Amino acid sequence: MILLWLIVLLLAGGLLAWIAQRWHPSAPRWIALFTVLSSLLLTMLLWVNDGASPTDTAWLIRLEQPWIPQWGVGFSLALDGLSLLLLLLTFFLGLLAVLISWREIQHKVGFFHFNLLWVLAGISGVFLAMDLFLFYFFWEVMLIPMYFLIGIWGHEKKRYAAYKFFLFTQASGLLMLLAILGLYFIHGNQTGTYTFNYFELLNTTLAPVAARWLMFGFLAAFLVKLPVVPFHSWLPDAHSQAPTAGSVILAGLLLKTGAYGLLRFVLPLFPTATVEFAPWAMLLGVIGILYGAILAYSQTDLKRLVAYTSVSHMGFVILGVFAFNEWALQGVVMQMIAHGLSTGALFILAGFLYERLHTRDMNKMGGFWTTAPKMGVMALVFVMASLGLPGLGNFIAEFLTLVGAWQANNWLTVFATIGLVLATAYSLRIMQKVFLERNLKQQVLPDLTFREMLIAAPMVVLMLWLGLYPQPVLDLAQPAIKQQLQAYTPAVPAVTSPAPQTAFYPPATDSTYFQKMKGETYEFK
Amino acid sequence: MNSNDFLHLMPLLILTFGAIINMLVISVWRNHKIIYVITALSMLAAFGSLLEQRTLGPHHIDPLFIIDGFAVFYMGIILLTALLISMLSYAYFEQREEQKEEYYLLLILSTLGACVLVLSKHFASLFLGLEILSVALYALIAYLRKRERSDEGGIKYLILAAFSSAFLLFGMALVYASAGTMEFAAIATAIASAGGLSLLMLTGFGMMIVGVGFKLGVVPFHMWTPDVYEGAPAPVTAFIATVSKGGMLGLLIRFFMEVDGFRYPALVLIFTIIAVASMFVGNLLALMQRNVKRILAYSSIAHMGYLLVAFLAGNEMGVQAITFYLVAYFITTVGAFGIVAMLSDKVRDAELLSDYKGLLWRRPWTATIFTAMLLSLAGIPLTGGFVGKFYILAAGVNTGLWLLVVTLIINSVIGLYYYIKIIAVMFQQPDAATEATARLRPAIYVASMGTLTILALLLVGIGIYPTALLNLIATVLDSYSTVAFR
Amino acid sequence: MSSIPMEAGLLLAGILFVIGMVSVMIRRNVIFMLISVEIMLNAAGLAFIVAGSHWAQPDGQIMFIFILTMAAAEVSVGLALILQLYHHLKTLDSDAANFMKG
Amino acid sequence: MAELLWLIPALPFAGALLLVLLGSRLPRALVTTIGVGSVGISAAVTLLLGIEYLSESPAFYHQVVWNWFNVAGFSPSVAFHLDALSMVFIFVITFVGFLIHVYSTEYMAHDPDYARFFACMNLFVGSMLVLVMADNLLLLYLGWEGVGLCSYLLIGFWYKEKANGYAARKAFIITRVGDTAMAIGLFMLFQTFGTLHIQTISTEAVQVWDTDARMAVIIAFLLLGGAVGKSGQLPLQTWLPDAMAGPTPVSALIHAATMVTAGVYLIARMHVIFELAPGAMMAVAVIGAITLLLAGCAALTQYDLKRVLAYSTISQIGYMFLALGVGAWSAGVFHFMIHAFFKALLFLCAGAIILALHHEQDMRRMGGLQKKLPIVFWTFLIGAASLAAVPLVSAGFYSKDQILWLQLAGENGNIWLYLAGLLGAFITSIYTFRMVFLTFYGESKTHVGHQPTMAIKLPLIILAVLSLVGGFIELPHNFGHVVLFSDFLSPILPTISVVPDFNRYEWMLQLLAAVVSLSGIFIAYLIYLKKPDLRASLHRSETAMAVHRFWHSGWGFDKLYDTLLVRPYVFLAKVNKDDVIDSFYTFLTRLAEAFHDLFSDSQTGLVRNYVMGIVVGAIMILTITIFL
Repeated sequence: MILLWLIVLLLAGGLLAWIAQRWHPSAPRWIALFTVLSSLLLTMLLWVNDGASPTDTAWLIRLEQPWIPQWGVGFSLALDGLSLLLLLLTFFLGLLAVLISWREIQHKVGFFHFNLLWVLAGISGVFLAMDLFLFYFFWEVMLIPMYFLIGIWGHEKKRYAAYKFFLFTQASGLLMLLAILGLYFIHGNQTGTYTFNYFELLNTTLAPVAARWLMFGFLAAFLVKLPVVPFHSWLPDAHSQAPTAGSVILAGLLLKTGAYGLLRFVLPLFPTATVEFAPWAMLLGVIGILYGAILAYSQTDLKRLVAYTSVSHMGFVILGVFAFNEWALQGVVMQMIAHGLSTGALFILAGFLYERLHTRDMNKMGGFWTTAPKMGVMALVFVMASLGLPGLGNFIAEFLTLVGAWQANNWLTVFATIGLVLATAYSLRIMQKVFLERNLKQQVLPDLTFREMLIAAPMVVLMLWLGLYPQPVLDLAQPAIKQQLQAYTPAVPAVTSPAPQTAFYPPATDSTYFQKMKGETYEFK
Repeated sequence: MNSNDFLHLMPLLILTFGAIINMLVISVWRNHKIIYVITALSMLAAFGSLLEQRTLGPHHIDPLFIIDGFAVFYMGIILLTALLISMLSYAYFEQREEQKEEYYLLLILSTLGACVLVLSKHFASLFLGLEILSVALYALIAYLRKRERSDEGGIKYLILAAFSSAFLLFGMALVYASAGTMEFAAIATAIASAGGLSLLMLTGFGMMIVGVGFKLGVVPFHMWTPDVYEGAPAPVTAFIATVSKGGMLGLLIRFFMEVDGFRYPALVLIFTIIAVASMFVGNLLALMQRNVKRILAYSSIAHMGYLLVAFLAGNEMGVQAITFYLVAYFITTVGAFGIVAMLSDKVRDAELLSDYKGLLWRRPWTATIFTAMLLSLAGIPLTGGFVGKFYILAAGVNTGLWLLVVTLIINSVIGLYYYIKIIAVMFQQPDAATEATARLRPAIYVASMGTLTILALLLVGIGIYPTALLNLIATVLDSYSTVAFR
Repeated sequence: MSSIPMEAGLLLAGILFVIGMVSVMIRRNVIFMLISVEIMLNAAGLAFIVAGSHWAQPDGQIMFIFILTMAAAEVSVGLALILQLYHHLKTLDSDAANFMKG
Repeated sequence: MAELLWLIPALPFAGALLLVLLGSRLPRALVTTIGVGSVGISAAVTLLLGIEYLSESPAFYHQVVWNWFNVAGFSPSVAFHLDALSMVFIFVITFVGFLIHVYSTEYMAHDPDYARFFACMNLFVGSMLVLVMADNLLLLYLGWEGVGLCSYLLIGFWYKEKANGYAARKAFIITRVGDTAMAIGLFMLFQTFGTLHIQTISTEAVQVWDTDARMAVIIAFLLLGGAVGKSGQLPLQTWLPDAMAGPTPVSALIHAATMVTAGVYLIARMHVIFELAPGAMMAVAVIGAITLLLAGCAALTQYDLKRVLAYSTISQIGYMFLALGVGAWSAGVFHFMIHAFFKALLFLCAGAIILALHHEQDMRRMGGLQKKLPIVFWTFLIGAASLAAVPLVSAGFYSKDQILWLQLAGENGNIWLYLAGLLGAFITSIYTFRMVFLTFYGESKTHVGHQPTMAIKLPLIILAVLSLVGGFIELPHNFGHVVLFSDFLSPILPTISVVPDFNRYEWMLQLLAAVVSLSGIFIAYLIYLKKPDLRASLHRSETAMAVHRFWHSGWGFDKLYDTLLVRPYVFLAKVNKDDVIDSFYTFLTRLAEAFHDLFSDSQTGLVRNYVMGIVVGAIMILTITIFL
């Protein structure tokens, strides 16, 4: 039931925020802040209570309510580690989104926060829905407020960007709807029970051809959302035109819904078809990595550059998803979170700069380290995260993904790895153009304010945490991933098992080995 | 004709009486309010009489009429829509100095015509219903005599409608000539005995399709739609878009189901072509259009195309899908034109996109309702339009009409563009010039606003919890439908 | 009566119908258009009568009467509209009435 | 004591963290204390540990600080592994590092970004320590990239100069190329062993693979790629000379003493793999040989003092590779240590000079500093002697001689490699003393401003001493035969077996080496001091100048890569700035609009045409009905 309340809370908060504008101009901000904060706390509570207790099934909470019985549509929500992680991410970024809008958004404050909260509600719905009709429902619901966010509070080309975003996602979404219906009827004709329930549909046996087409239907939606080259061209416009909060949510969350869809639906629903398609998918991923990186390198609009980096980073996601092994999928999950943070952070940075300079053009920047060292340090961390420096979350993500991908396909992995070099190129370009060199225009650039530090600092801390001790996250995701992979454990050969001697390594049994080697181990005190 | 028959025909009778009373009252004392009240009451009464018909079984009044669940349901939605439209019309005409009263007379009559259409199971009743509907419409369209656009629309509609009904008649004649009867069921049996369609019969059907297609405003008989929509007063436009099309669609379904036209590839092919063409042409025409009424006209063409997809599914699910979609579509269309009507002033209707600039900030609530309506037309969740479209898609997928389904999808994307274009205009910054258009008298404003609010709530209601409506449709249609499903 | 085959009658009706149709297409004067439509309607009526006589039923003629009355009603409304149109445009050329297009 | 293993890297990190968080607010004195102190303490800890290690002499100390992560059996931990090899490295890192930190307190004294400098330096020391103490390759990779970052930050320390920024980027990107290869190597290692724990791999590699196993060779080459990138060896050496854009202490610490030798460490660390891949071994040796020659020649022609040193560093690391390549592991490591001493010394002296001459780096505007900066002169001379391997007195002689000797005496030695090394030695001594003569002799050209104080002198003297006596812990057979160092390393690194009864020739080779080095010095003396006209004649001859230019540009590698890689990439990027794929979608919209225009033209508003439309429709329908 709590899951339902999460969503309802956000929806209600949104409405309230809209109305509240009449009472006081900044009332909506506080309401939004409170709402998101409380849902964040609620989710953390979930983690503490249920996340800790390992159950035999991966599902922590489930909620089943009849909705449209005639069609076998149920209002069924369920929470597993994956959803929980993504919810945490959602609300964390949501919180930041509210905070960064504090100064940036000055007109139609109420309506803005209404949209913001409804987007969050839609996204959380997507992460929780376990009924395909409901899933599609939320999938669409999250678009409209996002459309408003871009279209009303965006930058100069906002309407174009908003259209593009809406049309792309809508088109792909409808294809998914077709696939859902197809699945629904096939399952219905097989079993006689017509239902959209995820768990029911999981055990549908599909003819290869049907499976392939249905999978493409689902892929259409997810690959566009992810996005994968060549379906990415909505993203740079949407990201660069949206207000900062919008960009953060787009990059941090909306893209993740695509990745989530792949993990949650495509993998378990079409085990055979995906295996056939895997090489192509991985190829797409690699193309995305390289193509995005190249495009990112050439951009002069800071937000556009960051947008293309997301294209590049999301390439790792699809690469990993279609490697079908735990390393890769753990990497993907890490990537979803780490990228959500790092790219969100970069967009926030761009927002800070835009607030001060009213431009996103990097040629008009430079030498800001002198005037704003704090911002410089933050930027450095964010940039390093995006080029995958070890010690920060993205490294774990990318390394695991690549390790996993390597088991599946060597050459593609090699090319993906080359992406890291290109990533270095474009990431350092940001530092160079914005913070290094001389501040020729003599722009006065006040350093980060307290509020801004409040936004930036937690991200840095989280990135470091993810980079140095990701185990909690991995543990949380692990059962979910195992479950998504069930169908594949035979399908994909395991890594060439290490020679038996390695049995004595993990650390627990180190000592024997070290005795043998006349070595001395010391416990960390 | 026994009392039972009269009981079953009660709605029609009530409407007729309503019309007559209107005439009498007008002749003694012209008063907008009173006439309006009479109209509303008669429609309510007619609807009320339906309610207790729900319980009675299907009833044949040979040879002309049949009252079954299908008929009752369609009459129901037609009457309710007409009622809503009359409410909007009151607000609309109150601020215009024309002779308002006859309008309601005509409104009732055309409603009557539509009802007759959905009841009829015989060419004669079909023809009568159709003509009652049409002739009243000619006048309604051209009702605002001061506007030349209005009667330009009237003329165009008159000539074209007469022209197409000539086709319809000739077609009926041919069918009659080859079948020897004008009763649907009998025709079906005749075809069955003849074992297939004779050329004469086919030609007849073909020509009838022209007539029907014209009323539905599907490609290639759609060309009148934009001009008439634009010319007619907003409420009348709403009426054309809903009641007249709905009535015709009801008839089409009944006739086709009776004669089981789906067995004949030629007919299926024709309708498929029409459906695909309507979707594409309608949406593409609307794409860059800057006149809201015309946009809605073109989108209505496309929507008829969508409906035909479900129609071509040709099974129970299809009919239910159509019915559901029709309900959503009625609500949406009435709502949309209601908004247009409300924003219109004495001189002209608010039909240019520029009239809507910044509406979201000038009149948030109105704009929100309009947004809801547009999103419903676009088939976005939280609105009835989504469920309707979903249902149609389901029907299509179920029968495996992949071509049509994919076309539908492509088109709903194209369609999305111009719907959100209107929305985008609404949330632009209002420029000082288009500040608050002439306000209505508060009472009326509240009245029409209330109506619209109810519509919006209904729309969202069936969008979020369609179960109730689905049940209703299922029970009413299935329980004692004589519409023969394959 | 029965010496004349139904097909002939229908053919005649058809020819009438086509004449009406074509003249609607080529005429620009609204009144003439209206007249041509009437011709088409009557062609339909004729077809009904022929069919009715072929099946030896009254229905055809009944339909014809319906058609007549309907046509009358239509013409009356139509003329009213045409008057108004003339009042506005000072012409009966249907092409003049194209404020609305696109 | 060994429980404090983790302190060694932790302290510099802590220092860095402190300085980052509140560096700008702290008074300089405190910054100095934190910056220098942290490294100092970890040096002290290292010392204590070292003593204990020597006394106990276990195979190694091992400490798991925490388990980094664990995914499906892939569980690298943040754990430190200290054996003789790491011991050598952490000694150099902490002590030389400490000295350089001390030195920096004066060198950077007047820099506005004092705190930032020390923050980066500490961060570097920490990462470098992690690199050499990591017990698994992933953690090693962390350190590896970490030092890369610091090198980026410090090269670009004076970020206002555009050039510095680009030099920094160049360094980072080129090393990242190597790292990529290394990363792939790690994937393969993981695929084979299911772990990246170095000891496990080392023990199992021999069981899993037999010599020359394909996997092993590939992996060895990939690791070599990483090493080459970091250590500025061919073909990825181009970044190192530019890296001199950083402050001189940085050059001394990162680009001479420690980071650039990470490659040496990696190869030595993974020697098991390399021994299984003779091909890769050979490659290491050959790369080393070629690099040391090319870099030596380049060094001959530089005018910028620091660039000379940079090229000489490349070339000296070439020697280390040469040693590793023939399996003379301990010799390589030994040369690393000695090189760290004298190269750091040279750089620091250079720094002192540069500081004295108001950031003048061009040797042509130096000269006659012998009198003006006596300490610097003497220390520099010692360093130079060691670099030029002046016989008997200098540590460099012993370390380099060992390498050369093993080229012949080692079981897979090779006459050509030996000759290359010898030639290299010759060139080395020439350019070394070219520096000495140009800088300290002749008439002075620039006024000397700042005189070095204690903070500079002390490190110089200490390092000078080390580069004199450092050699005596490892002496050849024929005099003394001290093998402290190789014994120390023997449990970790296999000792190279010398071809029997070859020893009797050793003294000849030593003589040869001595002659070569001295003659090099003499030539330098002739050209740059005694007979200026010789130099003039060289300048006159066209070919000589052409060669000079070519070498000056570092054998034109920069140009090559620029035309082959950089330009095409940038071009590609710029051409496709606004995304061709997007144009496809724009085309779709255009199409839709075109159709819209088409249809909307059909809406003429004329009744006739509408009638026509209906008729056309009717005809279509009728044709279908009739013909189907």
